[in-house]
Parts: sequence; C-alpha cells; structure tokens
Amino acid sequence: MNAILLTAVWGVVMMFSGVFIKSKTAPKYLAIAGIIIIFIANLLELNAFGIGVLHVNIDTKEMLNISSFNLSFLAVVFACTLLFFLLSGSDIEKVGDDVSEYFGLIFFVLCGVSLVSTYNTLLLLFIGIEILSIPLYILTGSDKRNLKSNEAALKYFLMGAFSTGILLMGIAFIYGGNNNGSFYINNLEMGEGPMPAMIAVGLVFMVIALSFKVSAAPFHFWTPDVYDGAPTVFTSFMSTIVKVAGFFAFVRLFENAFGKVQPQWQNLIVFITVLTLLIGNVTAVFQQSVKRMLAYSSIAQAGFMMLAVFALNNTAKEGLVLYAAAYSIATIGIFAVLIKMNDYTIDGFNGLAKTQPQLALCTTVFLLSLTGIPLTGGFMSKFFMLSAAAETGTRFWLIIVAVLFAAISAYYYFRVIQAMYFKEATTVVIDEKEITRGFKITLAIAAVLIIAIGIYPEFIIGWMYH
Amino acid sequence: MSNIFKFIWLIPLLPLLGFLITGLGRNFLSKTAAGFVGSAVIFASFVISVLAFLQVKNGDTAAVQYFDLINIKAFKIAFEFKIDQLSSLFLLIITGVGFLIHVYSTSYMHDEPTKDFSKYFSYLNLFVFSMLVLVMGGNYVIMFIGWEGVGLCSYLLIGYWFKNNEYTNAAKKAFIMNRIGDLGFLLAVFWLITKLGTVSYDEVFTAANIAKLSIEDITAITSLFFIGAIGKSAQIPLYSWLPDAMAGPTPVSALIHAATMVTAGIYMIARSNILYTMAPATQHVIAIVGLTTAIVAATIAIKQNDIKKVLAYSTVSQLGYMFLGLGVGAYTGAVFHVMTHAFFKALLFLGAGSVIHAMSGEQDMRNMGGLKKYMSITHITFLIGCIAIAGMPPFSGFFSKDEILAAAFAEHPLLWVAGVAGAMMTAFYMFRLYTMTFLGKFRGTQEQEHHLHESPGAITFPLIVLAILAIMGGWIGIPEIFIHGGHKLEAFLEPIFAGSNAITVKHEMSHNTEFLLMGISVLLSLFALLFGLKKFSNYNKQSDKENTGFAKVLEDKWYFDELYKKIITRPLRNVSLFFNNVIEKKGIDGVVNGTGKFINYGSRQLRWLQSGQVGAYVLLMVIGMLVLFILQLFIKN
Amino acid sequence: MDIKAYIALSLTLFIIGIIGVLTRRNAIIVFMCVELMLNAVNLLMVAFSNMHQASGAAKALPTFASDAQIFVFFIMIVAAAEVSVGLAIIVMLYRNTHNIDVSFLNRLKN
Amino acid sequence: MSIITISFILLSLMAIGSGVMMIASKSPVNSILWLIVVFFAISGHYILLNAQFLAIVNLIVYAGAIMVLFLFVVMLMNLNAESEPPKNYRLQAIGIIAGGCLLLVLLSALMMVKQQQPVMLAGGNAGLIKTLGKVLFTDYVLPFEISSVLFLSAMVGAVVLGKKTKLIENEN
Amino acid sequence: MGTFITFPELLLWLPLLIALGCFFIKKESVTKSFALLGSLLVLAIAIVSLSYTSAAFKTYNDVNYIWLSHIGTSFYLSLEGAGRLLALLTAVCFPIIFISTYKNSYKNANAFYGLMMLSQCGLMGVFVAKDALVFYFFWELALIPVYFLCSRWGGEKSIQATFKFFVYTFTGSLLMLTGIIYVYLHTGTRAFEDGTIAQHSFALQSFYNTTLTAGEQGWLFWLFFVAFAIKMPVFPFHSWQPDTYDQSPTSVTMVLSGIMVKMGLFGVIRWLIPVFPLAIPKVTTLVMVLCIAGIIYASCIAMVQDNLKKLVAYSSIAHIGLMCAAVFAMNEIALQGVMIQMFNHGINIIGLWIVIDIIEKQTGIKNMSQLGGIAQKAPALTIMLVVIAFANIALPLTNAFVGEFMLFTGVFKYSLWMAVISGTSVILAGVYTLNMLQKVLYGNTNAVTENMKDISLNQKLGLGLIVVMVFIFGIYPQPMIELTKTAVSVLVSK
Repeated sequence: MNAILLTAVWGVVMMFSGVFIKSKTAPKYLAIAGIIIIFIANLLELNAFGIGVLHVNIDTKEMLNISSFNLSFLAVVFACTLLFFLLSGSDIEKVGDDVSEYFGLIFFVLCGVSLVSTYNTLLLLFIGIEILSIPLYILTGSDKRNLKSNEAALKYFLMGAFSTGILLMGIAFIYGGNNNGSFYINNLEMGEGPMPAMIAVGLVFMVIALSFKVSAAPFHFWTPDVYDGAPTVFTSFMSTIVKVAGFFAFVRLFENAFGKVQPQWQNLIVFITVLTLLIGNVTAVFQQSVKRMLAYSSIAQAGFMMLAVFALNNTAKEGLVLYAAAYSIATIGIFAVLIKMNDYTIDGFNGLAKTQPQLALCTTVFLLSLTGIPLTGGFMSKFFMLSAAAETGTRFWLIIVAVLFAAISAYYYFRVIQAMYFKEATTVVIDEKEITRGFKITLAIAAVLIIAIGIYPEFIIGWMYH
Repeated sequence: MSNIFKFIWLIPLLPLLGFLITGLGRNFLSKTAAGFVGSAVIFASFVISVLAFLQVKNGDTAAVQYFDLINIKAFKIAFEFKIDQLSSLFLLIITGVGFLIHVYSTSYMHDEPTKDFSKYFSYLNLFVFSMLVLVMGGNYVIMFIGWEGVGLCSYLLIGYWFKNNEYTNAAKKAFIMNRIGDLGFLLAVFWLITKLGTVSYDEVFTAANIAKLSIEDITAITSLFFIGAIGKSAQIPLYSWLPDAMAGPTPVSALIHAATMVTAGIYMIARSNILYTMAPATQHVIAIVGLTTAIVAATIAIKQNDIKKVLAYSTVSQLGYMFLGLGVGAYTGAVFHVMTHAFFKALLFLGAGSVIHAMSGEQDMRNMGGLKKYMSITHITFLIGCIAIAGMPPFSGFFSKDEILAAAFAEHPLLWVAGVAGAMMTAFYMFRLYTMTFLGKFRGTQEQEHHLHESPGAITFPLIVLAILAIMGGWIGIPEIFIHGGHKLEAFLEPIFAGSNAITVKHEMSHNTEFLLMGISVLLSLFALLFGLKKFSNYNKQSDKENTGFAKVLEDKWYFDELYKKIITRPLRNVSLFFNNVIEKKGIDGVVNGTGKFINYGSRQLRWLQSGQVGAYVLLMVIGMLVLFILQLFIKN
Repeated sequence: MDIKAYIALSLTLFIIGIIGVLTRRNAIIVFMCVELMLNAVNLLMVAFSNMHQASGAAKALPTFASDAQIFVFFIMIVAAAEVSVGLAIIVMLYRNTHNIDVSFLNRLKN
Repeated sequence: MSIITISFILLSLMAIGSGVMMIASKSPVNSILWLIVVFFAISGHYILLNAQFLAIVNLIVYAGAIMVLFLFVVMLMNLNAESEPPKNYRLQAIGIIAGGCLLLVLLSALMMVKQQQPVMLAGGNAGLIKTLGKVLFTDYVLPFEISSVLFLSAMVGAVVLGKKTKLIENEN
Repeated sequence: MGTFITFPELLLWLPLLIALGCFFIKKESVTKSFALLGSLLVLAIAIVSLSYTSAAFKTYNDVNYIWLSHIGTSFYLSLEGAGRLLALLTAVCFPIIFISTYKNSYKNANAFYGLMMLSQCGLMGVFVAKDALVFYFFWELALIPVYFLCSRWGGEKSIQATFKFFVYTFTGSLLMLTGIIYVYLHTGTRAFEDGTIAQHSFALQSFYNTTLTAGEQGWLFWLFFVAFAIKMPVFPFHSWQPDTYDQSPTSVTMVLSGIMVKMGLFGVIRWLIPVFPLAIPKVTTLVMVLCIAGIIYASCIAMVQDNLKKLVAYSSIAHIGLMCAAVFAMNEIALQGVMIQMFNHGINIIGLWIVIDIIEKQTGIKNMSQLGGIAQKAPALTIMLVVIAFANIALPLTNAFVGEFMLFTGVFKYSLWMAVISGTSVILAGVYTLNMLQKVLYGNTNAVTENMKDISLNQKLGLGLIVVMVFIFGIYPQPMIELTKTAVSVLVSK
C-alpha cells in the first residue's frame, strides 16, 4: 500500500515541481530522493529492518493482496529504478524540455507497477495495466522532434489499445464464465475438472493480452520497433522494470485464478515460450544496432521468464524475482552505457575496452549475466527458472530447448564483448565528458550487485519469506 | 666374487651411463675421450657378462626383481632381470660383438665432427643398453622396453646423417615397420595379461598357467608375438626396412642389422619356445614365412650392386633361415645360427665398411674390383666371412645352417629342398660380391685408386677377432655324428628348451641320411660358389647389360616397395586426405558451422516478419490468436 | 434472451473492430475500431452481469449485481483517457509528417 | 416473439450494420458518424438490459465527447476520402478471412454449450445511478481514486505531446 | 568444520588472489615474476598436500561451507582421487608454462597473467568440487578467462575460432546443466548444520544415491556426456579444437590441451559413470565405437596435416579418444591407466606446445613444409622435441608408455577388436610424429630456419623439467598409481 500511494503522490509532486523549479537538473535529484523514500517505505512494509511492519492501512475491500512476495518484488523494482535514475537520470534531461513531467510519468508507471504486482481483482489489473501503459505511450513519443519516436509512440499506442480490448474481452468472459459473478481472482471457483468454454475463451484472451504486455511471441511485434524508436533512456526503463512487472501480473493471475487447472492451459504457455525463445534469440543474431539487439534480447529473456508462468511453483516465483533483479540491473547497466555511445551499432562499441576499461568491464559483466554465465545473477535466475520448470515433472524437453536457445544468445551478446575487447576503434566511441566518476561508481555497484546475486541470491529470496 | 648376479644390473646400466656421459658431454668431450668412454663401458659390460655366463654355465640362473613398474590389483609388472642360459649367451654376443664394433667405430667415424662423434657413440651405447634390457628382461614388458628401445636407436642411427632426406626417410621407415610389429607384440602381451594376469616368464611358462590358456589363445598369442618378430627381424612382409637401413654408418649396419637387433625376434621366440611348441599352426606359419623370406631375399641379393645392400639382403635371408629353424622346432639350431651369423655377418659388414672407407664412401661394387692387393687383411677376413656364410665346413656357418636344414628335412623334405636352394644362392651371391670387390681389375676412378689403403688397426683388429670367431664359433655345436658330446651348445641350452623338447616328437634320422643331406648341400653350395667366382672374376662394367625380364624384377626387389606404396601408403594417404578435406571440413565442421549459418539465415528470414507495418503485426497477432484458440479449445490435452 | 445471443452479438462487433484494425490504414479509423472493440466488451459485460443476476449466483458478495456495471464505467473512463493521449500522439505525428497513414510508419522495422 | 426480442434483433442488426459500414466507408467522417450510430444501438441494448446509467454515460462520453473529439481531429487534419491511399485488396481479404475465422472459432466453441443461461432483462436495481454511486464511493473507492492517476498522466501526456516544438528529422 | 584453511581452499583461492593481484600490477616484468612466484607457491602447496593423503587427514582435505542451503547446495570442496591428481597437474603446468614463455611479451601483460591465474582457479575448482552446482560454476568459470585470453592474444582468426569454441562448449555445458537439474530433482533431502532441510540435494553423494530408472539414466547420460565429450573432445564433437589450438596464444593452448581437456575425462569419471550406473552397459559400446573411430580418424588427419599446431591438436584428439574409450571399458586397469595418463598427457602435450611456440616465435611459421634443418641450428631444442615427441607416442621408459599400456590393456580386456583397431593408432602416431620430426628438424636449413637460435635458459628449464618428469614417471610410475589407487577401486566397485 505504501508503494501505491507514495508513487502516485510523488508523481504529482514531480509534476508540480516542474512549475516551481526552473532548473533542469533539479528534478532528477527530487526523483532520486522520491524513489529512495519509496524504496525505504516499501522495505518498512516488508519489515526488512526488523522493526515491525509500518504501512498505511486502507480498507481496500481485499482488492489488493499485499504479501511479502509482492513486496519483495516491488523492492527489487524500486531498487532497479533507483539504479536507473542514478545511471541515466541525466540522460532523461536531454530528451526534451519537460523533465519533471517525464519523471512524474515514470512515477505513475511505478504506481501502475505496484498495482499490477498486488492486484487481487481483475479491475485493478486492468487499471494497473492502463496506468502503466499510458505514461509509456507518452514517454515513447516524448522525443517529439524525432520521427522514429513519433512513429514508435503511435505504433505502441495503437497496438496497446488493441491489446487492451483483448484483455477486457478476456476479463468479460472470465466474469461471465464463473458462477460467482466475481472479479476477484482467487474467487473464481475453478474446479479440477475441465474448464467451461467461456472461461477457456477468457483465459486465452488473457494469455494473449498479457503476452502482448510482456512481449512474448507471437504478440511481440511492437517490441522491437517501440524499443528502437523510443528515447533510449525510456527503452531502458520499459524493457526492464515494466516488462518484469508484466510477468509478475501474469504469474499472479494464472497462479491464483487458474492454478488448479494448470494442465489444461500449459500447452498454450509452452507454445508461446518456445516461439518466444525462437524468435527473440534467432532474430537478435542478425541485428547490427545494439539497441535493437537488446530489444530482441528482451524478447528472448521474456521466453525464459515465461518458464515461470509455465511452472507456477515456489521456485518459479523465487526465480522470477531473481530474474527481475538480475535482468533489470544488467539491462539498465548496458543501456546506461549505450546511451553514452556515439554510435549505437555493434561496431560503435569497438575498442571501448581501450578508452574506458571500467565501463567495458562492467558491460561485460552485464552481458555475461544476460548470457547466463555462472557467478552472475543471470545464471542464478536462469537456473531457478529451469529448476522450476523441471520441478513440474512434465515436458522436460522444454528446458532443453530453452538452454539451446540460451546458447544462441551467447552469440549476440558476445559480439558486443568482442567489439569492446578485441577490435580496434575507428572513431571516437564515447563522449568522455559524459562519463563522470559517479557514473562509473554506480555502474560498478551495479556490476557488483549482479555478481552478488549470482553468488548469494538468498539475500533477495530471503525477503520473500519475511 | 661369490655371486655375480648381484651386479648384473650393471650390465645395462654401464652402457646407459656411457650414453649419458657421451650424450650430455658432447660439447666437452674430445673424440678420444668419447670413443674411449663409449667402448670402455661396453667392455666392462662384456666382462660382467662373461662372469655371469660362467656362473650360468655352472647351472646357476637368476631372476632379480628391482622395483614395481606397475602394481595394481589386476596385475603386477616388476622391473626384473632374468639371467639364464639363453640370455647370458645373448649377452655375450651383444656385448662382445658390440664392443668390437665400438672399437671399430672409433676409427671409422673419426672424420666426423667431435660433437657428432660423441652423439654417435651415445646412440651406440643407448642401443646396446636397449638390446641388453631386451634380453635381460624378466618379463615381456621389460623385453618390450628394450624391443622398442632398439627400434628407437635404429631410428636415430639410421637417420644419423639427418641432413639427407633419403636417410631420414629410411629411418622413419625402419621405425614404423618396427612399430607395426610392436603392435602385434603389445597385443600378445595384453592377451597374456588378460588371460593370466602376469607377463613374467617364470610365471607364464609354468604348467599351471599354460593350462589356463586354450589352444586358440596360444595360437593367437604366438601369432601376435610372431608379428612382432616379423617386424623386428625383417621377415616378409615387413622386411623392406632393413635394406633401406643401410643408410646409417656401416658399423651401425653391422651392429643393428646383423648382430643384434634383428635377432631379437629369434630371441623372443626362443624365449617363448614352450608356447610355440604348443601352437603347431603358428610354427608352420613361421617356417613358411622364414623360408619364403630366405629365398626371396636371396634372389634379390643376387642382383644388387650396392655392397651393403647385398649384405643386407643376405641378412634378411639368413634371418629367414633362423625362422625356418624356429618353425621346425630347432630352437637350438636357430640360436646357434644367430650366434654364428652374428660373427660372420658383423665381420662381413665391418669388412665392407673397411672397403667403403678405403673407397672414400663408394658403395657400388661395379666400381670396385681388385682390392685384394691393396687391403690384404680386409680381404682375407672378408673371404673367411664369405666362406662361413656360404656354409662350407668347418666354418661356423656350416654347422648352424646344417642343423637347421636337418631339422627342416625331418619336418618335411620340401623344406629342405628349398632351404638348400637358398643356401646355393647364398653361396653364389656372396662370391659374386667377393669376386666383384676383391678380384679382377680396379674399376674405380684414378683418384679412388690413389687413396686405396689398408685400414688402421682399430678397424682391422675387430676384423681379425671376428674372423677367428667366424671360423671357430661353430665348433661348439658340432653335431653328434662327428663327435660324441660335441654339441656343447645344445647341452648348455637344454634347460631352456626342456619344456619344448619334452612335448615334441623327435624325428630320428639315421646317420647316413644326415651325412647324405650334408654332403648334397655342401656340394651344391660349393658348386654355386665356384660358379659365382668364375662368372664374375672377369667382370666388366661396360659389358654389363641392362637387366631385363626376371632379372629386372629381382633388381627391383620384386617391386615390394612399389606394392606397399600402392596398397598401403597411397590408400592410407588418400583416406586421410578424404577425412581431412571432406569429412572434417565439409562434414563435421560443416555441420557445426552450418548450424551457425543456419541460425544466421533464420535470423535474416525471421526479421522480415518485423515489417514495420502495424496492419501486418496485427494480422500476425490475429493468426497467433487463432492458433492459440484452436490449441486451447479444439485440441484436447 | 439467452446469453448466447449477446455473446454472438458482442463477439461479432468485436471481430468487426479487429477486422477494421487489420484492414484500415488511417490511424484515426484504426483507433475508432479499437473503441468499437471496447464497446463490444462493455455490452457483453453488462449482459453477463444480468445473466448472473438472473441465475442468482453468489449472493455472498453484496456488490456483485453492480460489479460489472462499475467495471464498464471504469472502462469508459480509461477509454476517455486513452483517447486523449491517442489523439495527442496522432496530432503530433500529423504535425511532423502531415500524414496519419499507418502503412507509412516504416522507419522502424526488421 | 416478444417486443424485447424484436428490439434486441433490431438493435443488433443496427449495431452490426453500422459497424460494418464504419469500417467500410472511405471517408473518415462517415466512419465516425457510423460509429456514433453503433454507440446509439449499444445504448439501446443497455436500456434493454436495464442499465440506464451506462446507457446515458455511453451516449454522453462516447457519442458526445469522444466522437466529437475524433471529429474535431479529423476536421483539423482536413482528412477526406481521397487522403486514404489506394487499398491493398489482398491484404484486406486476408484480414477479413483471419477475422472471420477467429469469429468462427470462438462462436463454435461458445455456442456448443447446450445449457441455456437466460439474461435478466428489465428488472432489478443494479443499474440505477443510486445503487451504482453508492457502490462506487464505498467499495470501489480505491480504483476510483487510483484512476485519477490515470487521468493525471493522460493530461500530462496530452500537454507534453501537444506542446509545439520544431521538428528536426534525426535519423539515429 | 575446522577453523584452519584446508588444501582445496588454498589451491582455489590462492590463484584467485594472485590473479587479482596481477590485474593491479602495471609493470610487465613485475607481473610476470609475480604470477610465476604465485604459481610456484600453488605448486608447493599441491606438493605438500601429497603427504596428507591418508584418511586420517580428512579435515585437511575436506571443506564444506553452507551456501544456498534452502536449495540444497553447499560449498563443498574435497581434494581426493582423480581430482587430486589433476589438481596437481594444474599446479605443475602453470609454472612450467610461465617459465618457458617467460621471454614472451604480451600487450597488457597484467591482464594476461591475471586471466591465466583465473583460469587456474577455475580449473582447480572443477577438480575439487563435490557439489554439483559448485562443479558447474567452476566448469563454466574456467572457460571465461580462456575465452578472453584466446580472443585477445590469439592469432588473426582467433576471434571466430574462439567464439566457435566458446559457443560449442557453452552449449554442451548448458545441456549438462539441464541434466544436473533433472538429477537434482530426484535426490533425497539434505540436512544442513544450520538446521535447514532442503528438499533436494546437489551433493555428489546424493547424486550417487539417486533413484533414477534405467530409462531416465539412459537419456540423462547423453546430456552429461555431450558436455564432457565436447570438452575432451571426442569425435565427432571435436571440430572446435584444431582451430582453437591453432589460433590461441600458445601458453593458453597449453592450458587448453594440457589441462582443460582433462576436465571432460574427469567429469566422466566423477560425475557421469557413478551417477548413471544403469546407463553405462547400454551406452558403452556406442561410446567406445565413437572414441575409437575418433582415434583412427584423428590420427589419419594428423598424418596429412601440414600445420604443426593442428597436427598436435589432432594427435591430442586421438590420445584423448583412447583415454575416453578406456574409461568406458570400466575395468581397473583401464581406469588406472586413465588416471596416470591424464597427468602424463598433460605434461607431454605442454612440452610439445612449448617447442612449437619456440619455433613459431623464432621463425613465424607453423607449416612444417616450410621448416627444416632445425636440428643443425638448435641441438638442445631438437633433443627436447625428440624426447617429448617420443614420449607422446608412448615409447617405453617415457611416462606415456605406462599409461597407454594400461589403457590398451583395459580396452583389450573389454574387447579384443577394439584394442586391435585402436592399437593401429600406435602405428599412425608413429607415422605422423616421425613425419613431423623429419620435416621440422631434419634436412637442410632454409631461409627461414637459417637464423634459428637455440633455446634460452628459461626455455631449457621449462622443457628440462618436462623431460625429467617424462623419464621419472616413465621409469617409476608406481607412486602416481598409488595416489589414485583407492579412487579407482571405489569407481570399479560401483
């Protein structure tokens, strides 16, 4: 509850700050302060400091379900956002004139994230998703002078609206199909037997809509274009925090509402997972632009996260939180470096290790994490996902397929590493002035975090059992 | 000096020390020092060998274990030496002849640079070491150590003049052909280990252990061992390395290819005689292979013009005789022939070396002739050697060869007929060689003639000693029919072959038959000898025609090398190239790279899905929805 | 009325919307088709609400009768918000390119 | 056949027909007008279903506000029939077939259910403003408040996107 | 848990510390000496640990830290059996590599040596891990530094070659990971000292005690085996190897061929055969046929190779194939042979690489046909090469003989024909090795080899050490056998 309220309030604060504060850099600090407050408030609610649960208590009519699992996920989200602000905050300032509005919108998105990770009714799921999406449409188009940004915004918007329609259709059928006439996801009275046709139809609609949100194939088509067209800072935010929130919503819905009839819809998820892994990994191979490659990589990673939806057990949930942390930190880190680059193609990274060894090292850690090399968080999270999928005891071939695609992923991630370390730079790769000491330190902290998750993931998983 | 057996480890160790000193010190040692060290260690070994021999003669034998080479539950292989009648006899031959060759070498190799001179001696020492390990070894693995060791040394010595690619090719050929045999040897050892869990002679040859082996086992083991022997002792089909091995310095040819290394196969079979006696099938094969080799090699020798080549083929031929002996169960005869052959063949080679030395490296007999007057000692000793190898009584070769032939006759008269034919050829080509070299007129260049001289003492001394041995060496094995109790060697070796003798059926021959056979073979050989002498005494280079027909076949060594090239070397190379170029590059690597290419291709194709058109995206999504709905609603899990 | 009639009607409208999205290239009309889809959902929801009322299921929840209608109300709210943002995006694009044909949106592909 | 059934059929035909016309008509303005007709038909259905409040809101919000906004935009851009580029009939056909298949699949799945589930028409007080208002401000206060965030962001978005800035074609 | 530091920890952390140290040293010469001294220290520890092998010293050799207890894994290291031998090999090889390449200069030497030491750490980890997850961690970790080393300091095509190598092995490892997960889910519970009771366990012992059916073991076997087979590499998974060996900087090639390939064999010995005992009888024939086909195949290709490095690479494939075949022969002789041969092969092949490196560094050529006459110019080098080359083809009294003898005996015990066919490699190996010697060393000098200098002192030292080991372990191999005897008997009794 703390998180939802504070994010909404801080969004408003940010908006007003634009009126009162004229400085272009000040909103960043305000936003950082805000996210720290939210983070701490969230931890307080989680009782992470051991001083008892501190939270705003509002009677939500059980429309929200606040558990330590949800809160630990939110903690990860806020921590990642903090990292995002620290690394890329100054780049938000460069997107356009309305800096404080951008920050405000980001806080609204976070509000949406908080909603979709704690919702207990389909209504709040719907509203949450919309709160999460609408600011993103705006942020995507925020680089107004850039036609690519415009185009991305329109594509995103049209397809997003389309998916909203599908989501609602799904909700309608689920509502119609269950005998309770209820929107509460844990009150649908799903028996063990075969689902009624209406529920089945609604379920498929929901799968489609949520797959769209998490950019799982074949509903991923917006992703590369939007991620590519959006201002890079916002791509960074969208492809990480927003995406993992989508997964969280996905898992919550299917665990609570349809967990009992899992065998009846697992085939859908398997189909989507395999297709996502295939399209994400294979298409990424040919990309020349790192930004676009990361877009496809985010699809590929989504394929892995789909395994959590496939498995829906405790390990899967732990794994999802881990995945959220590892994937977000790594991707935010890479994007933070990418933004500073003069050239977004892979060749643009040539020789980075010469001029900026620390940056190159950190980027390497991030890329290794995304590949899933041990000692990095990426490995641990993938490992949890695979374990979770294997624990179901069915379709073991799925995880073999998954690892084979993971092997392909090495192909494109390592191209960047090769460029940085083994190739000579032809032009100036990076604007030296942009790389402040603080930036380097933050990046290093991110890298250390990745390794910390890889070595001892229990410090995050531990939150879930507070 | 109560028990010399305590010191037998010195016998191989001394040459090893010599190897290390001359090898490591090749930059510091003078030629004299190197030659001295090299020869002295062999002499010391010889002395100990003699002492050991004397003790063995008193009926003492010993098997000494030093440490475990491999000791696991399944089996144990110890580093052990065995001194008995057989090995002590071989020790004498090896160290004795070896020593003479060392002495000879000090002079023969004197023109080499100091470093290479030292290197040469270190190789020689190492060779002697390996050979000693081979014969002293108390089990097959130790024997194998020496077995491969001599192969290595012969490789090093043949390729001694490594700048010449021909020579290194010969070295390579020798090693590889030996290795083919070694594989057979190894497999036999594996077989023994698998069946018996031991390779120690003392344990393998016990009745209890042999009883564990089926007749198939024994046949297989003996055949495999025989393959080893074929390689090492240059029998058909693995004989062709030996003539090529003449690329090495001549003393090396004498040492390796006459006196010691090639006899390893005979030693090994004699050592395992009991197994062979129990495997008559193998024995028949051995006899036939031996005989074939003896005759084929002899025919080739007739048409060779290189003095060393003739000797080399004669070696092959003589080895064939020894195998014939082994094949017909005349183990003593074979060993006897090994001994006599060591004397006269070393003598012949060294004599040839002396000639070559005098001729400034010329080896073609067509350019020699009339050397008699320039090199009297060499001439006389060489003549003795020739008579000995031709099997004229009472020279050593007569006794040993006769014993083999007698045994062959007892086995089957045809074997004897073929053997005699071979003996005739031997007499013929040896005297062809002798005549072309020493008799007639000198056919070389003026310059060569000017240089002709008798060799120095270090060369002639071994010749003289060996000539004496070539005459008298056979007297320890005079058959019963001449003197009662004359065959001292047989009596000496009796304990070794006792097991075999016990189970073989003795074909007793009447004395008359024996005399008759002896007479016929001697007469025929004498006839061939004289024919050779006559035919080539007026040899003229100009009148020598190009060989045609069968003679050409003989001159070209029955086209064995070409055959190998055609059926082994070239196909193997083609297969390898096929592996490398097709299977490896196109096949296996092609699949691996193809996977990468396929993914790349897929990537290029898949990205066309991402057309940028919202309409197309939605269409694809709708199709996806359709699929999912059908999957969920109409396909039952 | 049987609920199936409503389901059929609203699905038909929904699919008409989808077909519109598929076939039309004018961004505004595409957007309108999405609105049609939303309305189809709204209709279905109200119909379901009445269906539940008719079957008298789940009396335990006090608000169940109005739930769906409230939901529809929220859908309308969201639709309105979406429209404001959507039209802003369309206008922005139009200002930059003087075209709102979605098939010209192909700077981003592959 | 009762009057309700007849009106249901009429309204349905009206809704479907206008919907088809909307996607079929060339001129954007016509499309908008056909869509408004659809909204009216749906409002009619709401009344049949005894959801008076929604019927009104539908007219006010959709037909009144949203569609007018659309109309404004279309007018502002001066779009007309000719501005729509020539159509790609093959793509359209594929689109229609795909959509049709989808409809077929869904309907065949849903209509197979034998059991009848009647819909209550013209009865109950769930759709009354009073009832709805009470529920909205008690039980649904959280979503209601939260949706203000939605509006705020939409408002901010409209402002951020609507402000005029000069265009630099930046092909990065 | 004892409070003292144990041997496996020392062997693991020391290289890591040295690696970190190297990264921070700027001066090349200092880095070199630092890395060399460090690796010598590791060697010293490894040697000292040899005197604490008996069961009484278990606390010196075992260490078990709680780590991720709720998923049933702990940081469990143990120095024993085959692992001890290979850890020793790792410890021995690095100083030799450093010594013999001491004169080579590298760009960014600190990074080079740091990464080398990192790879040592990874290798040590593989050999001492007794927990599947820890094993997998180090299995991958050993790969990463090597990837960077090969790509950064390798030949002109090194990036592609190394990348192929990386993706290939990575794919294999990932398949193994799925296998590990599957087995893990079929283990029993594991109780920890801190009171946690995990549902399943990653401990090696639990892996041995799983209740997998024969059918499951059958396909799980292949998941593991592919990973190991790629690493070894066994035909037909070998195609990464010649290119990588060819393109890598030679000191890395030494690590790769000397030690890393043993990871595969080690994996088979410790993690494959005992875990899937029911699968073994079914697959043995197929695996052995693969191995033996690989022996002949690789030997044949080696015969027609002109590139010196590729020749050695293919010869290594043949040797490893034999070892792998012997492992699957599953008898005491064969396994004992494998144990010591793993060590010996490592020593010998590193020796070969050192020589090749010297030749390549001096002449810039690795094609045999362009070389020749080196024997005249560099007699010391020639002697070393001849000794090592003959050791490589297992001449008696060299270290490899004992190993290969036992390997062949073991294979023979399993099947006569397999022994015969694989035995022909003895001949083929002779052919290509002698070809190499002839083309490189003998004949007349040419323009390239005209100015060849003999080896320097450090190279002499490095090669000398190898030659000494070649003979010591060739003449008296029993101590090495003793070291692994118990491990073998445990394995055989399984």
